Amino acid sequence: MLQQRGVSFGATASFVGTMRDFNEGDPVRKMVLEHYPGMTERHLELIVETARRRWKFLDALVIHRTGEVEPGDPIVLVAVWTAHRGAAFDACREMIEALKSEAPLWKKETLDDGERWVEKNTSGY
Amino acid sequence: MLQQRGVSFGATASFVGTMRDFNEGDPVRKMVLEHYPGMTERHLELIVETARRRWKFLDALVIHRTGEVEPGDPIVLVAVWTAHRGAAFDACREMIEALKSEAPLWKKETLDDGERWVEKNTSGY
Amino acid sequence: MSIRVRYFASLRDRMGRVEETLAAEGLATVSDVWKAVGEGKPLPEQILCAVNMDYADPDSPVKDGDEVAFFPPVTGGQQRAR
Amino acid sequence: MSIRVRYFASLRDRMGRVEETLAAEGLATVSDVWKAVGEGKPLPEQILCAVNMDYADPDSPVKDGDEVAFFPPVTGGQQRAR
Repeated sequence: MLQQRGVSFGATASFVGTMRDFNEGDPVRKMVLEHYPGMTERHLELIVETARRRWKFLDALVIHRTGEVEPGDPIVLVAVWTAHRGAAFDACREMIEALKSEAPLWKKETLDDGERWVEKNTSGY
Repeated sequence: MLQQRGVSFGATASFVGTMRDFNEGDPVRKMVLEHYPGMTERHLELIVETARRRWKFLDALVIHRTGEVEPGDPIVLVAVWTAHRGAAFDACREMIEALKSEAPLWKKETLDDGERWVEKNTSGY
Repeated sequence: MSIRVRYFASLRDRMGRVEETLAAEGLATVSDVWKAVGEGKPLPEQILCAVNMDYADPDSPVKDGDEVAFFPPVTGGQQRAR
Repeated sequence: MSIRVRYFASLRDRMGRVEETLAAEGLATVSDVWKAVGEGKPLPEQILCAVNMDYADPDSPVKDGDEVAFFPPVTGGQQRAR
């Protein structure tokens, strides 16, 4: 796919967030990703549009999984195609940060002894 | 492949640099990527090792194409797998910058009216 | 003549319902809607709200036909790394 | 009893040869090697050098059996975006 996006871009930066098998000190067996149908999609598009205006990149893709996931499963993909690599890195990073703080998505973890909602998000690092 | 790297990492950042069809105002038909067999490989490994010590990432991959390439072809891939996304982005970016300044690789472009060596590299943005 | 109210994630569990429909009379703001469904208590600061799928404030106006949603802080993206 | 000298990219074109082998006698540093192959001129500042595939300086020592390389600034990675 990367090679079919024309020849005016020179840089592709991408990020994949993957489900880990540990959180807050507890082993996590699986997870359910809940979203708000309609609002979530709109906000993912808004994140792309905001970044596009800021960085003038050529193309971007944001995909977020919903429903049940298991450790090792990819949860989120952000990919950016630009002419310059600085813009690709900056836009990709900004978009994943925006997604985490703005997109209506919630995680419920299944532990060995029950379920729990993830209550807050990591702020980045 | 991303999904088979275990469940202790949560972040994958990658960068692909692609051949563009324009450089310094001229259309570029194709390009030859020359390397110094032995020294180039050693320096790509050194870039990975340096970043691994600095960021403690779990895994990284650097691939650079050599020989003849055409517009749209990927030239370089840097991929980093880590627990935290901040480290993944930082390491990926640092590695591509290091590659551009340190790895013995040279480009010769074929233009409409002849060939030319690319004389200097973009410093980033 | 009605306002649809939806709940998500842990708040849905706490409310014990997915959605409900209120008569619009007397509901001028998001805050009014919350008071109507939340036993008169003020909207907790950490609860987010949306009107017609856009983020809103407690003071945001609501009108007949609107969809109002309440939910906890979002936790999408990469899993917390700890 | 010899030192292998290699050239890359535009410098190879300018030298008109890919590599050559010099007798090691009298060659103590990279700079000496360059003078031997470059008609006695000093090593241009923009030319990079390596000894046994590690980056080196003009003052770096060389010895019998070493491989010395000279090449222009590297231009790998993503193509210049302009």
